[in-house]
Amino acid sequence: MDNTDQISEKEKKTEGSSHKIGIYLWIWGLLFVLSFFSYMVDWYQFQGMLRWSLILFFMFLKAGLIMAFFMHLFWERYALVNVLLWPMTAIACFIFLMAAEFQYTFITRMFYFFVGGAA
Amino acid sequence: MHAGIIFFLVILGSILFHIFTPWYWTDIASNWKGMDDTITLTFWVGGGVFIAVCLFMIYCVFKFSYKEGRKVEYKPEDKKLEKILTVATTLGVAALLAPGLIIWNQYVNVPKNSIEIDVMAWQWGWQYRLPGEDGKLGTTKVVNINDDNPFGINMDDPFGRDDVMVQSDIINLENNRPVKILLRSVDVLHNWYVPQFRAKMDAVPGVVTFYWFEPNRVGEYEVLCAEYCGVGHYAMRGGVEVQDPNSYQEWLGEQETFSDLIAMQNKEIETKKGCKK
Amino acid sequence: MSSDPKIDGFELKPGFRGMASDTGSDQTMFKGVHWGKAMMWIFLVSDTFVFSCFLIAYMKGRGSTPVEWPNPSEVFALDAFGVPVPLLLIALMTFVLITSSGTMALAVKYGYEKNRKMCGWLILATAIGGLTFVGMQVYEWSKLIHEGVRPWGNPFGAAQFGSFFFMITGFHGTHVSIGVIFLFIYAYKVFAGHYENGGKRGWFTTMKGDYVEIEILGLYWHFVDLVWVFIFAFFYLW
Amino acid sequence: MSDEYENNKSGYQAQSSEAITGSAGSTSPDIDYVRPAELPEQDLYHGHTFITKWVFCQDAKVIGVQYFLTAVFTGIVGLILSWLMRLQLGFPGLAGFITAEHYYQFVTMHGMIMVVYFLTALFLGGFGNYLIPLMVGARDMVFPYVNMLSFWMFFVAVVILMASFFVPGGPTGAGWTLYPPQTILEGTPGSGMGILLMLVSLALFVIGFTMGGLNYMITVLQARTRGMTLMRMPLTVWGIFTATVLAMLAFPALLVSAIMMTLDKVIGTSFFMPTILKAGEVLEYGGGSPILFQHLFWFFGHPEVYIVALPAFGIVSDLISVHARKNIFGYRMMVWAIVGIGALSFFVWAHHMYVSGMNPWFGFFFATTTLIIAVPTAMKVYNWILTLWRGNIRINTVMLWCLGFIVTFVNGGITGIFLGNVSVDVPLSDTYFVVAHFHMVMGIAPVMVIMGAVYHWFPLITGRLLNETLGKWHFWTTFLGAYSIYFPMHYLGFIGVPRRYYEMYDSPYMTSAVGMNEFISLAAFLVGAAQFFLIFNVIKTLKTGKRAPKNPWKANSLEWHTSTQPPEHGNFGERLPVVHRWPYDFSVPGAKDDFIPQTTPPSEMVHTKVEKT
Repeated sequence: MDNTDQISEKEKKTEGSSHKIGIYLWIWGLLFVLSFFSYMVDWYQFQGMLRWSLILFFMFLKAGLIMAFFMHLFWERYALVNVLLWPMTAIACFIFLMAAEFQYTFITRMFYFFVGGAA
Repeated sequence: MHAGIIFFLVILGSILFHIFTPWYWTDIASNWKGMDDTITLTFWVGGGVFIAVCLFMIYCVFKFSYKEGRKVEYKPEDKKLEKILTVATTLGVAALLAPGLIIWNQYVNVPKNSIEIDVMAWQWGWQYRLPGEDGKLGTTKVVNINDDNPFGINMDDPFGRDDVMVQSDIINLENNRPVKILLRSVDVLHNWYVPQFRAKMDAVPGVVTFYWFEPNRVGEYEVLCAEYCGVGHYAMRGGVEVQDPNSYQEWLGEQETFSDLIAMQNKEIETKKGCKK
Repeated sequence: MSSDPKIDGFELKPGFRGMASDTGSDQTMFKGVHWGKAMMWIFLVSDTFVFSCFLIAYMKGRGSTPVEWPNPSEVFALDAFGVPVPLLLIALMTFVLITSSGTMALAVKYGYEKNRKMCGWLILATAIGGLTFVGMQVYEWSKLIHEGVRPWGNPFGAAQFGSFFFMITGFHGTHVSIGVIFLFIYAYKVFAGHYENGGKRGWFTTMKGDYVEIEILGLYWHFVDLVWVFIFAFFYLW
Repeated sequence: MSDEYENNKSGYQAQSSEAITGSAGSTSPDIDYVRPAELPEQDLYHGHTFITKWVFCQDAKVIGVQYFLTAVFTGIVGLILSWLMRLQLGFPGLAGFITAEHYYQFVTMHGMIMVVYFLTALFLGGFGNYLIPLMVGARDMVFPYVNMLSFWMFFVAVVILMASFFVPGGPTGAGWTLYPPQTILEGTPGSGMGILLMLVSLALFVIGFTMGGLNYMITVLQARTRGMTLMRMPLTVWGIFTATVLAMLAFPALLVSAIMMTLDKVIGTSFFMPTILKAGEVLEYGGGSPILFQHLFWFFGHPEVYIVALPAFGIVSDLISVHARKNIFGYRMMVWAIVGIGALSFFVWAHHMYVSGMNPWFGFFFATTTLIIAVPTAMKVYNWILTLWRGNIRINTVMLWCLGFIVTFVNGGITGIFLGNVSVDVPLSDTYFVVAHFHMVMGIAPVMVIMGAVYHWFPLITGRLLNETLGKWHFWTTFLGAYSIYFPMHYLGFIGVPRRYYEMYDSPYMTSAVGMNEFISLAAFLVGAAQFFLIFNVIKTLKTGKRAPKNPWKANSLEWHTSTQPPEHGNFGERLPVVHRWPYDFSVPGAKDDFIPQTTPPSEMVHTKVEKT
């Protein structure tokens, strides 16, 4: 039983020292700012590649901040991080191929179902 | 001991079955001999591996069956052997993959001089449409389909008017002329498949799919539906008649075009009106 | 947990060398990670696949329809003082959800510091944030339904717009609602002191309660926020 | 604290000082040192009443048996359906009650039951639950309560599935792949209640399985005993573990497609439904994509194949090694092959869709990835037969099933190379070649392993040895029967006979294939009937069978070294075992016996030439 208390005491200390409240507030603020920026993408009606790259950039930045700090992945050991991130390659492959697939379907439909759709 | 013998007989039986089987593929009637050749190649390589592995296993069963106090090899790993086996297998697989990819490349690249055929499928039947003198098929929509427009051709499409319509489940093809089959379904998945041509592709509602082949043997063939399409799936048959160019042209001349159909319908309407008067 | 735990007889190496030695060691692969926390992480990966499949299906559906896709910027606009502001409600929802995510992160921190009061109040704040989000989503749905958007069709364009919208936000909303229920439960548990003095055995488990459960709950809640980031980008901004 | 819990002093997070100075602590010589336990002992809930002990039980072993029996029950239903199908195919018209509707319902239910509710549940739920905690040296699964819920969720899923046989319209008859638009269109058998129940049942199965899968994964990753590194785990655990990872990542796609299809069916969305003309009327659907469903389905479906295959690979490796009295050859390679196959299985799904009308350029990508998988798979086969080489092979029933597995698996694997190679697939897909291929490789081969595993672990579970003579009869009738069903069936595919034909009608294919169809049907009846050997054997053994000595096969892995046999709740009695070596130290030169249990410390084996630990 003594052990229990000791360990949690130790934990408490380390928790306190490495996670100052400041870091959470910082990330919190950053998330608001980034959300505001991605909202601005729509507000100013950017179009085309610029819009896409801005959307994706802000999205990944926000997602990364949430995962890294709010979900503590930044402080986790690599064994866990490694296991969690590898499966995402399967999703990346799925996304990539489905992007090719929807374009193919779209072109086929335009070509065969709409007069002059091939152009 | 008897176990090894039975396993051996199974392998022997498989080989004999393969040699003496009366059931083998139908005589090919299209340009896709490459597919048959790749199958044959895979058969030799794969069959060889199968026989080798099984014979090795049977040998082990004979040679190393349980004897009290037999000296057993203790060798958890053999890096060299494993490496050799990996490399050999990789090479073998690559050798099988290469022809497969080459033929697939031919399969998805349709020759320029091929004639397009619109194959329309429904539960449970087929009908066909050929391009008219302009050499192009008109665009279609499912919602346009009705008795007056059995193929659902878009009325404002200039290419659609001269399309040749074959409202029958039998289509004639010209010998030695590549055809691009454009598959279209109005309800569920179907698949226009003639075993002798080897090629097949699903007909998917909502899109148009394609494949091509070049018939090279005059004759009549049965079309099977090869994608499950409901309770009538097994009975969904059609026919292909491959003809020499002269008879094909003759047949083609007998078919009616979309404008023929429209004209006929207009006449019908007029006669009906006339009757009423 | 933040800092590396102490493991008897095992040297915790940093970085990738640590990854190799942790993976190659006996007993546990994730050193010092609570079973429940590891479970939540794996579950979240699985859930990521669920949402990815939804979003990939959405991409395929939207990309391949020949009918014009409604412009989300206009469909989701809201009149503020007589002026239509694009995506106003969505911006507010994002704001609320991120706020609740921040309070949750602080709740986890105070939980580990065994600050029962702060932890409990912050969880409660998170729950209320979640509830607000769900409420706003209900408003958004009813507004759209009022405008004639249905899962099988809508007046603005492609029928799939409504289908994917209701399905994806509905599925996300379900996650939020489940989260809110658990947030209330855990707020009660924290206030009731289930994690103090060695912990009380919970239901569903024979394990004793510990503040690590707040972190597990936090992981789930942040995940819900994370999904919203992706939905916001792909559904509302695309 | 309730008295139902073990009197355990420490909380979860604490480092129990008792565990630190465990069995092999300070007193043994240095070479036996195994570092102390990181975690305290797990608290277990011990049931006292019949209900908590045998029905809502939290013991993974009981849950495993519950899973096993439920899965076997569905398997028998699947078997009966296959008999009915073969009756129609071999002797059309003989059984007048089998209409085309019925036939397609049988096909659908047979496929779904066998793949999901029989094989997946049996390998992961059954063997996984029973063996994982025992083999990694844990007291139980890490979340016993969730584990129990997992089984009951599965049970409800099975009940709902079976209920669909009795609703108006019967079960769905859309083929086990449930391809839309077919599946939910009027006119397809069971397009009303049948398909809804199927989708609900699948969703419940996924939810239930997720609960179980989390347990299996965390138990393997976080609850191994002292000294049990990942590279000392039996391959059985590796196979089941990797399959579980696949399931956790693949089932979401099934769940999503089931949800979307339910919405299409119930409220009329058009995710998978394009404009459809049915009986002269345009339905109120439009713009959807049937191919999207196929992608989602096979993104689940291909890993699903390996969910069934990988546990079989793992288990058969262990059985071969134990009964050949020789270490598994190339353990490291075997592990990496399992992991590699598992990882690659997420990048090959569309090889089921070469002729589906998807983007034709995908063919190149998927053919390449598919044939890459052939390499690790081939390595596994080599390693199995190299394990036999210079071994000391007991030709008993268990080994016979393993040999049968090798023959059928290699046969089915080779035909897989035909079908994976894109342009070879074109003439063969949707024909009986495919049917023969997947039955051989993921029907017969895994079932061979299941049977072998039953004969192998039966003494552990019940304490009695199954009868060998009956076992051999069972094996030979099953193996020879099954082989003569599926080997000739490939040749029907070469002719071009399409699958899912209720009868051949008046086609030229009818005449050439009729004799073979009759033969195949007769063989199928025989194989099904042969399973009575097993049922009879089990009943006879439970009543009068020979009592098994402790560790009857002289195996090394931990499940045979429990305090009692069959193991009780908590598995290992007072002390958890401490592991010092891999589980394949058979016939080590210099050792007294031809096996060294995993718990034997190095100090007792100083004179032997142990190469790998």
